[in-house]
Amino acid sequence: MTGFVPTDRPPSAPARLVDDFTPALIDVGAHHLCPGCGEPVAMRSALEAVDELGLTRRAIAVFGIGCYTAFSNNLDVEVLQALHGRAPSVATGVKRARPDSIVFTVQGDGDMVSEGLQEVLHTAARGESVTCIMLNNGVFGETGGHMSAATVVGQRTKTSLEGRDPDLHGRPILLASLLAHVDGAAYVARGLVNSAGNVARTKKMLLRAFEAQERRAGFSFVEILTMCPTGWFVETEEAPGYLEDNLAAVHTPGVLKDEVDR
Amino acid sequence: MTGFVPTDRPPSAPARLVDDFTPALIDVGAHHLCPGCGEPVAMRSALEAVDELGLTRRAIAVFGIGCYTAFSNNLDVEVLQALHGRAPSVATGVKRARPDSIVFTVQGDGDMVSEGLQEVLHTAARGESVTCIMLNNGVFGETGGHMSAATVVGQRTKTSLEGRDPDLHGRPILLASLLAHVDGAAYVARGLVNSAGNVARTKKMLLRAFEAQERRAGFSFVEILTMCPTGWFVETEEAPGYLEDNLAAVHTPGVLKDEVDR
Amino acid sequence: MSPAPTVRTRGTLVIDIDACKGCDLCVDSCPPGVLVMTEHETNARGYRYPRLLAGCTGCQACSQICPDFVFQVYKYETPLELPGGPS
Amino acid sequence: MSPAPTVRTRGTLVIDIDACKGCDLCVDSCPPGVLVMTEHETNARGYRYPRLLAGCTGCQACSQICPDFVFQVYKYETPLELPGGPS
Amino acid sequence: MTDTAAPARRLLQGSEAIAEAMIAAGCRFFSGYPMTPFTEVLEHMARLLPGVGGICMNAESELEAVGMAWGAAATGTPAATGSTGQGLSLMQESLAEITLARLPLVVLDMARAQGDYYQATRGGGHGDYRHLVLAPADSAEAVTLIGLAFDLAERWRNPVLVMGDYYLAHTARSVTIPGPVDRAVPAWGLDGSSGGTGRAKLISFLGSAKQRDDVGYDLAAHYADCAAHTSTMAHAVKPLAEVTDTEDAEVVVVAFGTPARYVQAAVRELRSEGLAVGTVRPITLYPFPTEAVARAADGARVVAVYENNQGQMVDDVRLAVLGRAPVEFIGGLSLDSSGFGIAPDLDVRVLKERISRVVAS
Amino acid sequence: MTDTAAPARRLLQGSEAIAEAMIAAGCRFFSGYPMTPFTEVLEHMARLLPGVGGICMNAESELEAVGMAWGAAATGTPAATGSTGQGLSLMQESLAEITLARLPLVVLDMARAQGDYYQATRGGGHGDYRHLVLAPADSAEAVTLIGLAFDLAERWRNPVLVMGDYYLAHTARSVTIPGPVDRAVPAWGLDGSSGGTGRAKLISFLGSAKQRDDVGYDLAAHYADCAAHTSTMAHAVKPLAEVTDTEDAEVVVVAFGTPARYVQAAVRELRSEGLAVGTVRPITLYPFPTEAVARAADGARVVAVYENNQGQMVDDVRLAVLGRAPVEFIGGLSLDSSGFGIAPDLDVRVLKERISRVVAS
Amino acid sequence: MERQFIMTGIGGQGVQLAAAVVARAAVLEGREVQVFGSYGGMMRGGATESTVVVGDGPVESPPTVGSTWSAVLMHHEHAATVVDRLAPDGVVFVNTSVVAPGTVTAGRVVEVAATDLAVTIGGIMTASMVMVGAYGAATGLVGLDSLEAASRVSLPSYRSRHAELNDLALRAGFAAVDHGTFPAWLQPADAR
Amino acid sequence: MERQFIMTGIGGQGVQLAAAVVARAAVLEGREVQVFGSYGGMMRGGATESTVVVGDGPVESPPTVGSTWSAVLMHHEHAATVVDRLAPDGVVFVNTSVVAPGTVTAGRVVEVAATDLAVTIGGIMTASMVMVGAYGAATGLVGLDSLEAASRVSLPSYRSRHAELNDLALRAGFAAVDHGTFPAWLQPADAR
Ligand SMILES: Cc1ncc(C[n+]2csc(CCOP(=O)(O)OP(=O)(O)O)c2C)c(N)n1
Ligand SMILES: Cc1ncc(C[n+]2csc(CCOP(=O)(O)OP(=O)(O)O)c2C)c(N)n1
Ligand code: SF4
Ligand code: SF4
Ligand code: SF4
Ligand code: SF4
Ligand code: SF4
Ligand code: SF4
Ligand SMILES: [Mg+2]
Ligand SMILES: [Mg+2]
Repeated sequence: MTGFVPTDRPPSAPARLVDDFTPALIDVGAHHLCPGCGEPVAMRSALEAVDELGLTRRAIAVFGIGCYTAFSNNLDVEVLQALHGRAPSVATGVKRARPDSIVFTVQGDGDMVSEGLQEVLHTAARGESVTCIMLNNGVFGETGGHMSAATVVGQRTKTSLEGRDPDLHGRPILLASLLAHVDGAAYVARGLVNSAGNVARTKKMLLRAFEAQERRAGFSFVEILTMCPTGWFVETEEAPGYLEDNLAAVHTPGVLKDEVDR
Repeated sequence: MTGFVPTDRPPSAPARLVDDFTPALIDVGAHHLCPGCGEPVAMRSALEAVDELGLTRRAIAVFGIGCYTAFSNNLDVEVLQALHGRAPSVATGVKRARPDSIVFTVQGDGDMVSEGLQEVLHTAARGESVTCIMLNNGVFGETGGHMSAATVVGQRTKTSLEGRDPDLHGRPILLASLLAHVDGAAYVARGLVNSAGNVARTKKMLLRAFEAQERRAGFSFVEILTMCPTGWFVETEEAPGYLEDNLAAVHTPGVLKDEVDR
Repeated sequence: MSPAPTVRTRGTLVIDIDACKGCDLCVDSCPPGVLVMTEHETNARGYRYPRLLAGCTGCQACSQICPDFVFQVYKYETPLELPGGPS
Repeated sequence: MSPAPTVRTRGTLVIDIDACKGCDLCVDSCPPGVLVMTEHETNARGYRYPRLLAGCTGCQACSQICPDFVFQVYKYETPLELPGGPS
Repeated sequence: MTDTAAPARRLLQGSEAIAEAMIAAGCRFFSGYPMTPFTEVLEHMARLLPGVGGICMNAESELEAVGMAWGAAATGTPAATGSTGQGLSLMQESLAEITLARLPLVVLDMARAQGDYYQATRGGGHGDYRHLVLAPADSAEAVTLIGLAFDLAERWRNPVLVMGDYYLAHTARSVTIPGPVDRAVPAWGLDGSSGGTGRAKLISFLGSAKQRDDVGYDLAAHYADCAAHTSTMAHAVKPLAEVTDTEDAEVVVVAFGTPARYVQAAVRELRSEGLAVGTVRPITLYPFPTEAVARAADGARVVAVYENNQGQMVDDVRLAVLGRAPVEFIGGLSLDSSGFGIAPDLDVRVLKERISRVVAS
Repeated sequence: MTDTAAPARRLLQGSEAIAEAMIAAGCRFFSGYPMTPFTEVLEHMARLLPGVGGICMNAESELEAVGMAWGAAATGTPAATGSTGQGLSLMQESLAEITLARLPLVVLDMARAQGDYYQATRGGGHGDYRHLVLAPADSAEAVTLIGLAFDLAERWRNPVLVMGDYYLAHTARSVTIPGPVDRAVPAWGLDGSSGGTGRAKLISFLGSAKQRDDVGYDLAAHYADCAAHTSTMAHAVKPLAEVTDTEDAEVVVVAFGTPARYVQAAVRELRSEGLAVGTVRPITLYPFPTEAVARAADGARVVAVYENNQGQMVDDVRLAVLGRAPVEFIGGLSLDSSGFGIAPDLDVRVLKERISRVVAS
Repeated sequence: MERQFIMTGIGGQGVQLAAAVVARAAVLEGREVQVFGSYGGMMRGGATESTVVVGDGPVESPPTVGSTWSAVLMHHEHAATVVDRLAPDGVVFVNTSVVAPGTVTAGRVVEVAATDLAVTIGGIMTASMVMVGAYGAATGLVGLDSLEAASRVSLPSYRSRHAELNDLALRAGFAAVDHGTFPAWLQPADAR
Repeated sequence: MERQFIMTGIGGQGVQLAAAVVARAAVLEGREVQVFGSYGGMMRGGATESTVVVGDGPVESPPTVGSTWSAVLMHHEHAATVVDRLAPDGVVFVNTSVVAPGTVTAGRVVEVAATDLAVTIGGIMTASMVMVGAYGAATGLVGLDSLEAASRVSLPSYRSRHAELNDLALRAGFAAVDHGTFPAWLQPADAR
């Protein structure tokens, strides 16, 4: 055991706590998501952004249905649980009724690109002053790993066992790219959480998206590519690389549109 | 009455009939659409294209719900009536089950851009070998002239009496432009029927779209801007100009994508 | 009195007057401008309708734009010279 | 026997071993590579878990990437020199 | 038809009366997608709501309309949505789950005939949930029932459905719109302000237990609570019915909504011709006025049911009568070619004829 | 659990048995969107259909799934779709109109408990339409009823709903998959070939009259035809029920689906303990086996109804018994926290206890 | 007591507006009123019909009635179905500018050359208003003052310049027939 | 006649597979079989339970049973709810490598140190197979040949290299207990 630093108690030398176990605004740290899942990391970033901008007492999160839904009764911001695919309309109703609140949705790719594609596009076109956050793992994690409308060509899923075949299943919809072409959208960005650096970059996008909402610049959108080792049928430690080489190669990360200052 | 040529009977001098009353594949010429409506003109073009390509014995039209639905029981090609917004999925089912048929939808902007936006996008992404035809008058003609998701900024409708206000109602979705960014779409074009020349150009687009389907190049799409004097609250003779100056100024006509030969 | 001017007429129409809804689209789209709407006469359904002057080219612009399929268009095998023209 | 090498250590962790699900993400993301997974030892839920070597910088890479919120990260007010380093 | 002179009594079409009544009842959020004969209500709401600081959304589809209403309702804003029965079909998933999220909402079914009775009273969606259902027979009653609908929705945190039809929408009557009701923002409504308190609010159809309470989603408990709530509500809400001339009636005719007005007119004429006929008009369709029907049936030789559909409410009548008297269906779907719900059968002569046949049998 | 050795009898989970039975019954088009416990059927169909030249579509939503199935059905291809009751809520508009378009379609409701009884039997959508509804109690019966469903759908050009549940989906039994059925392409199916003949086919929920026939859309006539068809169908289709030990039964328990297996087990034990108990298990939920229930109720002191919901089929039982005996509801919604439909109440001891209480009362 | 009044014509004759004016006039006189209009679609020349029921208590009639106390026929096209429903002692007002005099034989007939009168006062589209003025005069169901007041509130604001023309029409109709020949009420509303 | 068999353990012990092997073996012997499995979610260490009912006619039991003729306990964690349901004369097989011997007192107990045996033959994950071999030997509910055949068809093709190990495990279990001590059937299936 020699060589290991004791980590079962706070340090005895004077030290400052810079990151605590349970992230800001998450009630209970323990959850049932799979080992290596990227969704808790993305959730953490979103909530840290709310916290850092001082929006805690105004924020209302509207959840879709997917694995991340496990967090919907586990936050210290207000939450409204919506149905699979329907969060953007529900968020619209909330925001219009309570224009001073900060409203954001948390949805997966199955939720937002498959079941509810139309909702997010209309909400963007309306220039609705809400922020939609999509956790994109290119798969229906919750139901056991089925192909979504965001699954990339060649990706193995339960419903594309030989890999997504463009001739049979078509090609993925690159939602952020599409939204960037919609007039009412003021901010559109795509991040990923497969490394600490990318987590930090993604957090910046989230901060900017909330800023867009604060300034009523229009609709704001952050897509976050997340690891789903279970749905991808890969080992947890291979998942960050798989994300980089497969999903991120098609759903290219970056800020696609920023008209917040316009 | 002097100066008028008699037009109550065929000419007595030798002459060739080049255009008959009721267009090809339309059973009964008389219909209840409003004076000056552009939809019958667009319908005519689509059916002439079917006829000219010799596809009559293979064509199946899938209708949405709007004013044009008046033609759904009036054609000499097979017709399947779908619900408002749902034609692309229904067309998908038809085409997959009968791959040798030529399947096209007829839908309005309310049908396709409002109620059923997601259907056409998914169908395009799947690269489905069907042709979707949208009659875009920027308004729900059938219900009496309400704003659709394609209504242009400033356009007066029953639900935007002062003209569509981007701050209140958002901005129009430019569907053809969006579809051109979807990978599975092989052919995307936008025509209009406000003049004989434009009718002819639009017909060419329709011919090319059916060719795309014939060659299994992928999804094909033709948007046709049509006059709706009733829903626009303008005189019939002003409608072609209104179309040009308002709708066509935003939904710009042209071929947006042609990967048929690829 | 000079002889009535004539105009070269390559085509002609049969017009199903009662099918017309008086929208004016044909008139505006006729390249030689040989269609004119009635002013007071209306058809059985109460609409004004178009009438044809000499000079039709048989181009089908009217029949292609007419929402109510009111026209039959003929092309003469040999163009006629009909009285009419600019008045 | 030369004195054990030391390594500059600016931060340290508290690890909630039983919360860990053994995914390895922290280990791969630690810039100085001072986290190592156990090989045979498992926690109460049957997962391997990470242990800390000297040299932590307190950068929070591990805590930001860990899906199970297993880490508390501390920064020493004055960096320590701890035995350890390349072995 | 608006009476801009605005006297106490105004001649308002049903659609407009409903809209005005909603505003008076405190409705401050409305969302919908056009579909005849619901369209007119939407148009009136779009015109009226901004004036009272409310929001009317021209949703892009019925699914989005119900989603928007859901969101607004969750903030505690008195909200409503609606469509025809066809549009409501698209809303069924949401309507079912909004009920389980315990949110108040008023839902208009401006139906095209009376074929949506099952959908309205049984819940066309999945699972066990019930909406309270009110069926006015004319615009004056619609005004009253709209007020009641908002009261009941608020009181029970449950959707309340108001079923109208084409005749109701398009018939103008002299009505009095009541004075405005002020509704307090309920404590459970979301506005963001409970964030960071350790007790941030949660509104969910999966239940409102939080993980920090060591319960997690306890679906079984939540569903059981909801079921108990439904049952309490169904027993507490007073069933309403209009009963005429049933004491000595040999034949009792049951009908609801506008068609009931035709039935009542036919029965009045038959009475004046000396026949012992009476009527029961259920006003609440859920809870169904079982007792009123049972009582009316008690002395009767036969109970006849008229509905403009193939026989749906007849189930509830049979369940009320429970064999006390034979129940005969004298309705049937009747529609003109517009499909909007104008019914050739809605003719006093036709109905007299059908009722007479039952009397004679 | 696949038995690749493929003997006559195979151990198949309900989901797989259903999928295999659909293939055998001639199903050549399937579309669906994942939702437990329907997901497994979809997975099996995706695996099996290509092998027989069929098409399985991973639709992007339930709305699109039902649309695709609609299109395929219109070509005369034996087609099916499905979901849980929740997903079916989204399909209600289409399911209602597909019925009016007179198309055959098999719809699976792999329900999460039994709360979708109303939705299934009354039609959760708008208007007057009915689906035939079959409710197997185990995978062996599911295999038979799937075959029957395709037969009935073809015969009546009407959707047929098969209601399963989590237990059915996840319980493996030794079953025999019947030999393949060959279904002729019906004459009405679209394939494009009638274009240009002057009699091009039209399939529409608005009726199939063509303008050239000088009828236009005659909605009234079309709806009347459909209503007549529904009624003919409802009378012609034989209601099915499994009846046990009712001749001398003082108490008759009515239950359907997998829960009925638990009820039957409980009743067997009670019988062996000397109690005069019998059961009726409706197999067709629409048409409901009214006569079988009425006959069983005739000598009984009380009729008890078990459903894993808050009481829905109990309506139909009451309508069948019509006062002959009191009808007591002994069910109630029971779910574990997964929400998938595993029910703590489905325990022979719990059920014996509830039935005994009715007997004693 | 309830009095039914059915007005029928073809699209474009202003039938719905005129019927609404009668209804509003009755409301102004404190009566309870019900109006149901139906139109034959968006094409010109389709049937248009409005059923007005006026009562001294809440109206019990359904939106459409099987039997009517009075009717106004603006055009012969769709008149038959209304004449059919006329009560035995019903009063029927016929626009003899369009419907040939003597065509209608049922009930008690009042003939008014309404379209001609309308043309005279300068607006062919006010024929229905003329008819309604005559109706008011002969039946007293509503008074002329009320009709004029109702006519004003019934016009959309952008059409208020038509108000004067309508008044002229109402008055012309009112003057064209004998007054109180077929009294609708035993006593006027304000005497109740 | 129906015989119930409940196997329980924690996730990762191969309980569902082993129960399926018993079920398939019974099918191979011409019996009617029903199997219902339930798992406690996706986390390791959750409860996992499988209920198998074998009959000589169509199985009448519902998917889960209130009372069982036999049980196999692989782990103590979730054993109590199964022991509760054991019929008075029920047979219970206990994996004494994990469950302390003597812990289970209900019914007729057969103790097998299955995990130890599994380690011996070279695969700790075959402990459930050992147990099932022992179960077959003691009850004759299914024979060893059927178990081996069933084991092979129950493995996904990409795992067929495990087949041999499983056979070893089945045989080790079969050899570890007395044969026919608690006969499931009056006579073997093939003698019916
Ligand atoms: C209407 C409806 N259809 C299907 C489902 C079942 N379902 C639950 S989550 C899910 C997919 C989730 O995928 P995604 O949104 O990508 O989230 P992830 O699980 O990957 O985080 C599905 C299909 C549902 N809940 N509702
Ligand atoms: C689900 C549903 N919602 C609403 C309607 C009512 N409706 C019929 S047509 C229509 C709009 C038609 O607009 P569009 O598609 O643009 O066609 P247009 O009439 O302009 O040709 C609407 C809202 C419907 N039929 N179905
Ligand atoms: S299935 Fe995928 S998304 Fe869901 S919890 Fe597991 S890893 Fe995360
Ligand atoms: S409303 Fe518009 S689209 Fe409809 S028929 Fe009239 S002009 Fe055409
Ligand atoms: S055919 Fe051409 S030239 Fe002749 S009338 Fe028509 S538009 Fe004019
Ligand atoms: S375009 Fe047709 S309908 Fe319009 S005026 Fe000309 S002939 Fe008449
Ligand atoms: S804080 Fe940084 S240096 Fe320290 S263990 Fe974590 S990742 Fe490594
Ligand atoms: S990232 Fe977290 S859960 Fe994963 S191994 Fe490290 S400490 Fe454990
Ligand atoms: Mg996902
Ligand atoms: Mg349109």
